[in-house]
Amino acid sequence: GGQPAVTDAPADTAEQTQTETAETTEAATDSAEEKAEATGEGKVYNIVYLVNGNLGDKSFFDSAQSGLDQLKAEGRANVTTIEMGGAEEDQPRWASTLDDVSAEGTYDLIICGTYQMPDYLKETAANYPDQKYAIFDDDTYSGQSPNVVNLTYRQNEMGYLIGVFAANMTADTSIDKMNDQSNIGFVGGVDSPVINDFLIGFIEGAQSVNPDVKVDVRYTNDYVDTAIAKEYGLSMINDNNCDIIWGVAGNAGNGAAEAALETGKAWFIGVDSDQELTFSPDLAALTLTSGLKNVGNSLVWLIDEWDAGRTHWGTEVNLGIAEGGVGIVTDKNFDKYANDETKAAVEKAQADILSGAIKVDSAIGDTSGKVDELKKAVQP
Amino acid sequence: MAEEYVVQMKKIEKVYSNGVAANQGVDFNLKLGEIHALMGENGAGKSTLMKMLFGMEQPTSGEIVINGEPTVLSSPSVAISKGIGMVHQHFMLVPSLSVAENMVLGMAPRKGIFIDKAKAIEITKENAEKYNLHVDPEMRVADIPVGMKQKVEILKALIRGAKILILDEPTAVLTAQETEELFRELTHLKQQGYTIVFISHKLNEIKEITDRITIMRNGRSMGVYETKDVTKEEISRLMVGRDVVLNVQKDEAKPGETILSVRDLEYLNEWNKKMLDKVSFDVRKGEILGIAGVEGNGQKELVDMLFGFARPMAGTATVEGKPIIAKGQQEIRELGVSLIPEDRMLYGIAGNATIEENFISDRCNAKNLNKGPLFDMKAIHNLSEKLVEDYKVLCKSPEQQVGMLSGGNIQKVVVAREFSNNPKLILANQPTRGIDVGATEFIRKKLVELSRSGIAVLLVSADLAEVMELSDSLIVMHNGKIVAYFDDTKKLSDEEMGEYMLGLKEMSPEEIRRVCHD
Amino acid sequence: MTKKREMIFSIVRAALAILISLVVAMLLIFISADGSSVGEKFKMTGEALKQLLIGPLFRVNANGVSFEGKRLADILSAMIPTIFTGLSVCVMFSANQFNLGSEGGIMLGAFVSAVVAIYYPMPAGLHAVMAVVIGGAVVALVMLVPAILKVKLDVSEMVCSLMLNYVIMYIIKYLMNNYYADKTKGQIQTYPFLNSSRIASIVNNPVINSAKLTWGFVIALIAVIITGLFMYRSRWGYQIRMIGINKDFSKYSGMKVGFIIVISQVIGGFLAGAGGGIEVLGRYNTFSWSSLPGYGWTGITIAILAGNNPYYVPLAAFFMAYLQKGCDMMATYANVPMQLISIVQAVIFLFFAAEQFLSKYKQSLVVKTAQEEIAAKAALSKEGGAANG
Amino acid sequence: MANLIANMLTPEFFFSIFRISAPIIYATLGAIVVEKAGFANIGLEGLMMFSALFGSLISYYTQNWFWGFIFALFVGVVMSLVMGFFAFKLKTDIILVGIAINMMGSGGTLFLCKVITGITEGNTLASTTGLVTSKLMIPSINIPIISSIPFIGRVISGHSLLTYLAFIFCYLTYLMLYKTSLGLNIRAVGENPGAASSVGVSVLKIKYIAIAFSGLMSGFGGAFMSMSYAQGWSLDMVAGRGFIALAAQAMGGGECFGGMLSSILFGFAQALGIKFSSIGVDSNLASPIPYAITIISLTIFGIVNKRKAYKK
Ligand SMILES: Nc1ncnc2c1ncn2[C@@H]1O[C@H](COP(=O)(O)OP(=O)(O)OP(=O)(O)O)[C@@H](O)[C@H]1O
Ligand SMILES: Nc1ncnc2c1ncn2[C@@H]1O[C@H](COP(=O)(O)OP(=O)(O)OP(=O)(O)O)[C@@H](O)[C@H]1O
Ligand SMILES: [Mg+2]
Ligand SMILES: [Mg+2]
Repeated sequence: GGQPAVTDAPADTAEQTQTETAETTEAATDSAEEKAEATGEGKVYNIVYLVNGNLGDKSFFDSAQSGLDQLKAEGRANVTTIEMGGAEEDQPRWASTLDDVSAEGTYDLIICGTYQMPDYLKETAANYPDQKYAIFDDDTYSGQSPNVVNLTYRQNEMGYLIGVFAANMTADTSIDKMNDQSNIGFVGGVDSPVINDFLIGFIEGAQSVNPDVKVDVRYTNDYVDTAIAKEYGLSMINDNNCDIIWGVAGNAGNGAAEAALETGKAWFIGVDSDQELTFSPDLAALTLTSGLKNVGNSLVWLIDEWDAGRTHWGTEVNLGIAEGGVGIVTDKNFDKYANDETKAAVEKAQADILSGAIKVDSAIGDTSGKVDELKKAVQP
Repeated sequence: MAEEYVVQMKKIEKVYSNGVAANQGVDFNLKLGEIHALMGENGAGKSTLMKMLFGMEQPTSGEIVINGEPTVLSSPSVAISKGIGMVHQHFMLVPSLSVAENMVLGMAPRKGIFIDKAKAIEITKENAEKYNLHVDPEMRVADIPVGMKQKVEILKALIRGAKILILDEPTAVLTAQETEELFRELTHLKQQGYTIVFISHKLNEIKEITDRITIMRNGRSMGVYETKDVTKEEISRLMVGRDVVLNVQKDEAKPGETILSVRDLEYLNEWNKKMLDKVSFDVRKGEILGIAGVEGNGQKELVDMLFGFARPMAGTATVEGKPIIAKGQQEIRELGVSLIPEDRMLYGIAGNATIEENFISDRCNAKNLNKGPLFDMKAIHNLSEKLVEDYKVLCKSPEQQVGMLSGGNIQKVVVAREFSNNPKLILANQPTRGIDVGATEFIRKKLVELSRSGIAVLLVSADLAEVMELSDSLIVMHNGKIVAYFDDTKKLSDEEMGEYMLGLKEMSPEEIRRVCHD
Repeated sequence: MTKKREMIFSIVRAALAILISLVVAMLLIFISADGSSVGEKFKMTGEALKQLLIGPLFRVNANGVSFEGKRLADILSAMIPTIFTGLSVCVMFSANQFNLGSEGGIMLGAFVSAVVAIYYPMPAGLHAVMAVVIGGAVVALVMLVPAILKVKLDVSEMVCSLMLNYVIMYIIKYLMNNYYADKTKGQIQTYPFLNSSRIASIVNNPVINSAKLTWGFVIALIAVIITGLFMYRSRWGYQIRMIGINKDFSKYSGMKVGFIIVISQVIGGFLAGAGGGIEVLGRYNTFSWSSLPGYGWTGITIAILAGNNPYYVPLAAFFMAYLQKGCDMMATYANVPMQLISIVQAVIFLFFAAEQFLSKYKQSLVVKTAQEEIAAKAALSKEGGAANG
Repeated sequence: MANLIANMLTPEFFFSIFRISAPIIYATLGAIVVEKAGFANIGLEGLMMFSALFGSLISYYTQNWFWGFIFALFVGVVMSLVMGFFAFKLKTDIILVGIAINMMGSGGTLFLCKVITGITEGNTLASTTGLVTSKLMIPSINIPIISSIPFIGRVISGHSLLTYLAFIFCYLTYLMLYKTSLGLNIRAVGENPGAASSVGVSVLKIKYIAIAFSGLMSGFGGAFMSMSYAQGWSLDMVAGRGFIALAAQAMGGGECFGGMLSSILFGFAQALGIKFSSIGVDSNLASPIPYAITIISLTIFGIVNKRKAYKK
């Protein structure tokens, strides 16, 4: 559809299956017996969700949980959530918990996520061939385990939309707080491919609007030090005249919003979930929009598919704008502050991505140093 | 009968948490206005008994009656409120604070919410005047001499209104003059109705000043005596359980070649005071050279210098011709120098280690104790068992922690180690300070024995009787200078020595130069 | 106290300490359990308790209780890094050096070993050994910084090593980002280790394999013995301990105090670093730590529980790992939130390490023993006297 | 480079130094006082986490920053007394107690936050950022006359109330330590507990007071973190400041004034790191600057002290 996919579920359509990588589709053709067991409306799935971190990140862990909560509320699944902690010291536990729940043998589906899990999952999945797994936000071993489905999201596309939006907004000095320079900021959690995937889209999107746009990029180096994120935000605003900052640093990112609030000279953009809804009123008031990564929806979709007898084991399902896997919030402040031109630009970008007219670069798997070059090029 | 006692301790038992039964059914009474001696060998349980009277330790069983009232002394503040004050065997002062601050600690006068420093100084001065114990209220305690520290301790107790004063070995660190002064003051206090417990190992002092004696042995009371009714020998026998030889027998020294040679040592301390002033002397094989002098006249600095703990501004020192100035302790030890340090708790032992581990600290690299990369445990066990036996260290086993031994036995451990490593030169700094007659006798005998076997000994002691008795020849230090040299100690009188020690008399440089045998 | 009484006391004390902390823990679990009725809450709490206590070794479910080798393997494997950091801390704390650098040390050792394992091909076996040794050696060198600053300039080793941890962490992150990261991966991780550098599992069973109970565990136990011998049977270790007890005494005894202090921290660094290498080469395929791993702090806890005695380190490490596993089991099977676990753990080892806990009871035992001894002695001397007379 | 220097010569830069230093100063004062009393509190980090959480929660429930602030202090003190109970009464190793409190301060606060918000808000929250608004933050203060001085006004005026209090507390703590009998007792207990107890000073009581003081300071520091620096509490938000305080204590020679200067040095280094990142320097290189500076300055102080000693 032409409309930005916002919070609506990722689609009731079978189109998604088309996005599966061709070479792995055969893996989906399971034995007839299994299929019979897998199909059928009304089945209540036993699902366990392993969080290799803590819930409450207001980001993809929470997003996944909200999808599962929805399934639970609809009576379609029993959901057990196990938080395993996100520290280095917790890593051995990720593997052993994964093993433990697999050995239990009572779950229809085991869900985990992030680029930190694939190694463990690959090994465990091989040990328990009858157990089904889903891993989101990771494509490391896509297609290599016949009982695992990889769900990935094209955050670079989402970044692109945010970039287009931000570059348009900062140019519109009629809006409160917007200065006459085209400087925007990006506070990332750590300098890693996933975070840079957001960034690369963000920069390319912004450049598509204004080739001279400057993007001030900082990393907090962890996802917890809100105070440092705030210092970075303040420095972006005071030193480099940024009037819009996109926070992609988990909880720490909120520090940037606080910097905007404190100085009264900048706006904030949220990430992963609609942060206008989770912030306190005064922070929400200066949050222009949020980039969405709809992990929860994708999980609901997976179960829908299962119900419909379509399984994707052994494949990667890559969810972009078209599939509603990622998106941008377009109501509330977006609607209130963006002028028609901006709205049109975002809509056009979205359409172009959908039609394939625009191909957004990705930082994941990029070994050419493109990200660093881009960063240097837009350094204010 | 109960009325005449200000303090009654009945059937006191004390078992420390490490299982040592330090007191076993001790009875102890104090009459109003007496000076009461508490005597006993090291580890007999004197300090323990007194700590319970001061509320620092709690008896395991038994009863304490103060002024006729059974009392539980749960903490020192309770004891203080009952008019009990204690001067501890080891200083209980805060070095970085001033004398006045130490004095008013816990009861500081205030102006608003702040301490009234002026008032504190005033209080200190007033009391110093009143009790005739002169201290400098504004000096840091770290900077004052030991004698003054002891006075501060006594004043601390008096200021808090103590009527019963416990003095745990107060004279161990005092000079003869200071002791005299203290005794005058104690007598004065006694006349004013103060009751005093006096702990000391020095029989002369006990005879001189106390009215009654309680003697302890092995955690039990051996009875209470009127001081005038018992002789020194009887006291010793009661304490030790056998006769004690109070004078050491020694043969004529036959000095050999020079081992330690010191020339023109000079040293300024942190406050630029000259602590050593062109000190020169020789110590020869087979002789004991004593250094007499009032404490604080450079003896400590001299020993520090000779064992590598400080560097002189000028001068040389050699052992058998090899320089030892600015060398590390290891190199000095390798030259055959041993040291009995003045402060045994600080330097002499590692308290939490076993006796055995303390024996091998200076020879842990020795070939005969090591087998490849590891210790030869059998050799070490043998060594320590031998040392425990030879030096009569009273312990359950060599595996026991040293810190749990009594003072005298700790000193024996130190002495055993330092005497048994084949030294050529022994630096003995206050070797018998604060230890009982039995242990003292033993250590002195050993020292003489070693010197007669051809070892050079430099003996530093504040105990005049000790230096005069043990030394073959003797130098006197005053203000960092050698002021006298005697090549024969037999003809010396205490009075003459006193004059040199106080700096009233000084020999000519030529006479002093005789101590350099080159 | 007699040996027997001492042992009985230790056992009673440990049991009571654990009991109290369990009660506290269960109270917290009870409060936070989201059952609707009190009965339901009780049931959940009981379930949690069961998982905490026997879950680490047994699978408890509707079918009954069955031993799980895999879980035991998990526990043993979790002990590998903490035994190393525990030993590292033991050595340094024994010299009275409060060096907290095991935390940065294990991360640096892991990183260096990983680099060797990826970029410097060597024959199998030798490769792992070299990687681990080089990892340890580099950390040993780095520990020279706090050690020498302490000895030469009297700079607090605690503060210096604490700061060094952060410096190490950021530098590793910088190097990873800019030089070593496999850019085709979503998280920052290195390329995979060469097969020749992997440390093999002890048991060859695919399920237990995933516990990563590698030969590293055996190496850890050997390290315990070597460190124990070193500390209690060698002149170096002896000097380290003496310096820890009384530095002035050691100097006076002729020990090279400064040198030994440096040595203790270098050895501590080596142990931490080697532990890091063994942990990553045994457990992972790539190096991907992006923050301090926390094993250093666990090591401190373990060293303190072990009273700085290397021989007790495996016991303390087992205790911590068992506790951790029990908590994991509660989280996995009893719906106890993972964050409660840090509270439960803290409470348990707080009580466990409390020295004065039950001191009155202990004192009464001490007194009893002393009185018995005195009585025995008295009887003996009486007998002796009678015989003589 | 020119950019960097230009960015550094702004009032905002100097302003930020004070802001960054403030929470560290509080924790440092806590570290100083316990050190004077003869032990180390490595649990400052955890204490600050607890105070940060409860300060922010209570300010939300009462809709009044003041009560939140008071409660933050209260929680800091109570938790530190619990530490004291284990360390002094049950004789658990004080380092271990510190580690335990830090463990609880990390996962435990998150647990509490979830449980409490679960009860009061109906859904469990993992941070309080969604609850607190700017009016629940500790207010900033514009100093009337000073604020109008061109450059200096913008550096000195407009800080949070707690930033000013941090500096005032440096002086108050100094007064407490050196001018009051409590301070005298604390120093005596730290230096020679035997001496203190022999004159009837209760060593136990003084130690409790000292650790409670460190709890109080952590309370200020924690309140600063969640009610002034950041808007609301979130997991691990203290991010090592409690440890940095231990460094600042040592660097400052254990004295209030020195501790304050060290904290400011640390603030300066961090502010500098932020400026470096503004010209595109890799944050992984900029982030360790404060830690490296601590080591370097400790080294320099070490050399200076050595020289001094040598001269003597
Ligand atoms: N705090 C303590 N813990 C354990 N044992 C102790 C303690 N204090 C003293 N002891 C032991 O109690 C016994 C009695 O010691 P105490 O200090 O009372 O002897 P003392 O008569 O004062 O000896 P000295 O003349 O050497 O001072 C000794 O064996 C000593 O080792
Ligand atoms: N700013 C400071 N920060 C920390 N400690 C200090 C500071 N100033 C002084 N001190 C220390 O405090 C102690 C007492 O200082 P104070 O200024 O009260 O001494 P004083 O004025 O010489 O005393 P008095 O009033 O008795 O003459 C000294 O040890 C000093 O080193
Ligand atoms: Mg603009
Ligand atoms: Mg005594």
